[in-house]
Order: sequence, then C-alpha cells, then structure tokens
Amino acid sequence: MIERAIALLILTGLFFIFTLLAFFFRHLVYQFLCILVLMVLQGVLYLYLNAEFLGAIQVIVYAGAVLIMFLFTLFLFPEEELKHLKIDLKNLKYSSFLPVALFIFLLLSVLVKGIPESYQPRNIYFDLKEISNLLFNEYWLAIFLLAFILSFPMVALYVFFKREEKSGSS
Amino acid sequence: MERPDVFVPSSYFPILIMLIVAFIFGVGGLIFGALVRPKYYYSLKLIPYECGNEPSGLPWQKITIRYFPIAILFAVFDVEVGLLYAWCYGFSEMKALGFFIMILFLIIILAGFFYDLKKGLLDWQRGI
Amino acid sequence: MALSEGLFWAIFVTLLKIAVVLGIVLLHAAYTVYAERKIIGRMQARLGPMEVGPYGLLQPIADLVKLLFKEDIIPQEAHKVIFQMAPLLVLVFAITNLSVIPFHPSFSIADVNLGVLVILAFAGLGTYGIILAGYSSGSKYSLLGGLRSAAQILSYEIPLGLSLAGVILYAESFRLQDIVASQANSLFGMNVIPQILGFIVFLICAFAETNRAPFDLPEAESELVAGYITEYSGFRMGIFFLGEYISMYVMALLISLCYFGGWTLPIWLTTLLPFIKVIPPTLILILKVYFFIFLFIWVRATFPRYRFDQLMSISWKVLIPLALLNFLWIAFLKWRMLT
Amino acid sequence: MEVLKVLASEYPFYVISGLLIFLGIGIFILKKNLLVAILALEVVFNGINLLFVTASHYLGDPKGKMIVLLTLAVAAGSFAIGLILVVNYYRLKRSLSMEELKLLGEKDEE
Repeated sequence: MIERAIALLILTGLFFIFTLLAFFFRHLVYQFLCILVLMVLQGVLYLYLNAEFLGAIQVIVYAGAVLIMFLFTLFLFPEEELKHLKIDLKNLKYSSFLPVALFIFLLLSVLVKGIPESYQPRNIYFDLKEISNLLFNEYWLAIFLLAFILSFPMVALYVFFKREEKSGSS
Repeated sequence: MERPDVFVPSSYFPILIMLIVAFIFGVGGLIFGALVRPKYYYSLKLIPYECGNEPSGLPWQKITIRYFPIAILFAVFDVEVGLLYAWCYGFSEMKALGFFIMILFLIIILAGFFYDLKKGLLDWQRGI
Repeated sequence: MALSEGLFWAIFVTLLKIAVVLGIVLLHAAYTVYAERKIIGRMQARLGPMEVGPYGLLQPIADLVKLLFKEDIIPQEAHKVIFQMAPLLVLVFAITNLSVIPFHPSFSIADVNLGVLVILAFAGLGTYGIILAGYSSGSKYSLLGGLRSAAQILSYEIPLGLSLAGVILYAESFRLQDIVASQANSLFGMNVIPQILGFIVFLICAFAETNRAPFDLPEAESELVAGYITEYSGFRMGIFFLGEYISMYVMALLISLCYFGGWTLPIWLTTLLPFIKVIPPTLILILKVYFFIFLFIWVRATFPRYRFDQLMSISWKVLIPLALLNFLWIAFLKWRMLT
Repeated sequence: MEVLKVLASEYPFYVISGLLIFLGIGIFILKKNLLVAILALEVVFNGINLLFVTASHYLGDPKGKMIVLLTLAVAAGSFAIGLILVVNYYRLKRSLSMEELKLLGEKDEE
C-alpha cells in the first residue's frame, strides 16, 4: 500500500505542476507540450486503476495520434497567431465562477465524506476479454454508430478540400 | 499486514527504471561532452543554415496543406486499430454477431477511406 | 509497514539486467555502423574503413571520440529548451523499447502483458522527438524535413499496426513470449507461412519506421540538406543516429519474434534435421536478428530512394489494403480453427 | 497512517480528474482562441474518462472501462471535425479569435 500511496502522491504533484504550466504558458506550442505530458501521465494513472490496456490505448491514441494531428495543424498557421495568448481577464468576472465552484464542490464533497471505507476495490482483475465480449456482443450498436462517427471526418475533409480548390483557382 | 488487494502495477516498474537509465545515459553523454568540447561561438556561426546565403524570411511560411489530411486519416485509423486490438484479444469468446459487426465496421471505415482516395486527397500530383 | 524489503533487491536485479542488455545492444549498434560501411564498401567494390586499427576495427571508437570533441552549436533562432530535449526523446524511447523484448524464454527486463502495445506506444512518442527537432531549429530545411519525416512515420504506423493485428489475433495475446509460444505450437511453426502478406507489409513498414533506405527521405542530402538534423552538431547529432540504429535492432528483434518464431525452430525442421536441436535458444534469435540487420544494409546498398509522393501512395494505397486483407484471412483461418 | 490510507484510495483520482476538468474549462473560457478551445475540450474529455475508469475500478463493474473505449473513439472523431472547422474558419476570416464569432448571424461588410 505504501508504494501505491507514494506513487500516487508523486503523480498528483506532477499533475498539479503541469496543469499550472499549461495554464500560464503564452506560447501555444509550450502549452500543447504540457498537455501532452498530462495525457501520458494519465496513461500511467490508468495502470494504477488496473486498466493497462486503456493506459496503452490512451498513450497510443491520445498522445500518439490525436495530439500529433493537432501539432500538424499548428504548423499550418503563422507563428504570430500562436505566440501571445494572453489570459483575458474581462471574462474572469462571472464566467469562471462555474468551474471554480465545480472544483471546490468536488474537493469538499470528498472531504466531508471523510476517509472512504470502501477504498478496497471489489473485483480487481481487469480482463480485457470480458470487456471486448461485452462491447462487441452486447453493445454492438455502439460500434455500428462509431463507424459512422469515424467516417464522418473523412467526408468532411473532402468538403474542406473542395473549398480550397475554389479559392486556389480564383 | 498490508492489504494485498490494493493494486500496484509492479510488472511495469522495470520500464520506469529503464526510462530513467536511458535518460541518464543520454544526459551523461552530453554533460561529459560539454566538459571536453571547445566553445568558440561568434554570431556568424549561430545563424540558421541556408546553403551559404543570408537567411531570408521566416521558417513558417510555406507549409503545404497536404499534411493535414494525412494527420486526420492517421488519427481515425489509429482509433480503428485500437478497437481492432480489443476485438482480437477476445476473439475466441466472440459470437457470430460480434464477428460480423467488426467486418461491418471495417467496411464502413474503408468506404469513407476509398471515398477520399477516389476524390484524390492523397494524390500529390493533383494541383491545388 | 516499511517499504517491502524485496524492492531494493528487485531494483538491483533490474539494473543488472539493464546493464547487460544495454551494453550488448550499444556495442552492437556501434559496430553496425562499421559493418554497414564495410558491407556497402564491398558491394561497391571498395574496401571501406581501413585506417584505424587492423581492418579499421577501431573506427567506431574513433567516431565516438570525434563526436564528443565537436562543438555543440545552438542557433539563435532556436527554441532552446525544446531544441536540447528533442534528440534525447528519440534516444530514450528507442532504448526503452528494449525493456519489453524477451531475449530468452525466461529473460526479459520487464515481463508485461502488453509487450507489443508498449512498443507501439513508445514508437508513437518517439515521433515527437523528430517533429519537435524540426520545429525548434528555426530553419526552413529543418521544419520541412521534420514534417516530412513525421508524415512518413505516421503513414507507415497504420499498416504496421494492422499487420501486427494479424499476429495478435493468431496468438490472442499481447505478450511477446505468448506470441512465440503460439507459433511453436502451431502447425506451421512460423507465423510467416500463413501470413506472408502481413510479413511483407511489416518488413516494408520497418524500413520506413526506422528512416532507412529506400525510405530515408529525412536524410535526402540532395533535396533537403539533412532534414531535421540540419542544425544539430556534435554529440546531439550522434544521439539521433544512435537512436536510429537502436530502433533498427528493435525492429529486427520484433520481426524475428513475431514472424520467425523467435528462439524456437519449426517442428518440421527439427524432425527433418534433428541435430539442430542442440543450438541454444538465444543463439537462434541472434542469428535471425543478424540476418535482418544484414537485410537492412543490403537494401540500402541496392535500392534507389523513393520520391515523397510515391512514398505516401505506397503506404495508403497499397499497404493498408494488403494489411487488411491479411487480417481478414487470419480471422477466417482462426474462425475455421475454432469451429 | 490515515494519510496513507487516503492516498491509496480513490481520492487522488478524484482530485486529478477535477483538476483536468478545471484546466479544460478554465482555458476554454479565459483564452479566447479557437485552437485552444478545441484542445481544452479534449482535456475535459480526458478528465471525464478518468472519472469513469475510477468508478469502474472501485465498483468492480467493467462497463465503465468499456465506455472509455467508446469515448476515446468519439473524442478523436470530434477532434478531427473541430480541427477541420477551425482551419476552414481561419481561411475565411484570417483570425483565430473567438470574439469575432459573435458576428456570425450578421452581414459582412464585404
């Protein structure tokens, strides 16, 4: 238990540091790198929740694919657009009340509840076989819809390039 | 007595040690190099290389938009590969429905992919 | 309830294992450079390095000393922190891939359930090293070369993953030891016989993933100077090359483990020639790896470089459909085997 | 001793997922930039994923982990669509600021 406690303490500290850095960097690329570190750390966190496959998929898909897609898109824009992203304090007045309240509520609710008695997980053996069985045999409709959701960006890409053709010819 | 049920992923611990050792190896080489290598910097040495000419313009000027569809298609296919791995792992307990829904999934994704191919998004020669 | 006493002992054993593996692999990587120059020299009817030591055998050490004593230039326009970190990213993730690979049925640094996925994940993270090196140099050639090489690695990661899906489906496990065991127990003895298509796709992708010829677009000297390495000098450039050679070894190990049965020999071969059973398992694996390293060098001496558009269209239009075809065939085979 | 018990429980996971959601919503609101907004939405997705996995682990129910697999895929698809929209918007307006989105219904000067 002590190993787990120490590891989670270190991970929480790292999350705090990189969240603050991600919040206060002005250059979008640096901000992006902090968020990349957060995503990889979340993959490590999944290991402590006994979901190693999800951890690997988190690193492969989020850190390896989705964020690389974002980085490629960043290079399409001129650098001046990304350099000085100031915090817009005009909007701080009312609109940021909601997330702060949400966060404080989360913290308080856990604190008020006290030390949880049920911290011991009931069924700790994560079996990917069970999950894949559940996903593909019983919730197959979700996979069917997912196929359409994933093929939608491909069709949208063509629409994007059609516009490009028009502007290029004119 | 510790509770044995509290989960610690101990089999992944050597990977962390390997990561740290590899990092120390790289940084150690660099630090050792910094002790012995010469340092004579002058401003002409520090300008970016441009085949001997004076550097002109910013580097971020003419990035072709061709890389954009590749990145997006890559993300879509990577998600697909992730789901495929989950399917592969539970194959022997799969029912007929589970078998055919994956085939259908692949067919729908490939339909979108071939639509893009046919419209020439990945043809480098096609002028825009 | 102190820290469990086994922990320090476990760390010590792991460090010992890491020292053995890292020492052997780094020595191999250094001498692969020498072997490459010698073999290509012989293929082009010249001698290769001959000056340093007998037959030029001390050439890698001379190269290392030369790289250490070179000046380390950080250009004005560079983003300094990213510029200094990027080569380390490439090297660290290439070395870490070695930790999940088994060299013997009972010897691997980390015996994890998801060996293949860990390698894919670290390969994906290693891409950031290249693309950030290109971005942070502040030079046009670097940025273009970095983007090109990142696009190349991205496009070849998909067929790589899809062809590995066939292997995973056949073994129904992500663990490399299980994959080898499933091949030894099967009728064919090697994965390469039922999935020859997947093997070809994987081999081509391995060439592209490690930036080797004929897909060494990032280092196309005649087109883009030196790609993302243009602004790097001295030991940082050496780190890039070291990472490349280590990832070459990782790919060769992965091919021989996933498709050629690793340390096992097929049953039909051992019944035909019973005396080869006495070869120790690690030697078999090493011989297979040497063969693939030789193949990497041979291809570099033989094939001309592809153009960038050809590179992209090979990946998307040929390899992905082929890999999917292979996958469907393996699914069909497995389905027939189960019913 | 009590501190160790809390640290080994699900408490740190709640804090971290709250942190991620807070970071996402915070930079969405405070930095008026479309690219940042899309990145922020992705961070919020991740925080919610972490909550799902935590709950699934401590309840011993595999459905939470299954949902995360689906959410990952949906997030990647929506992220791709969002990027296409932002790039298209930039080609039209030459700006990434969210302030100009207020003029969406009105007529342009051109």
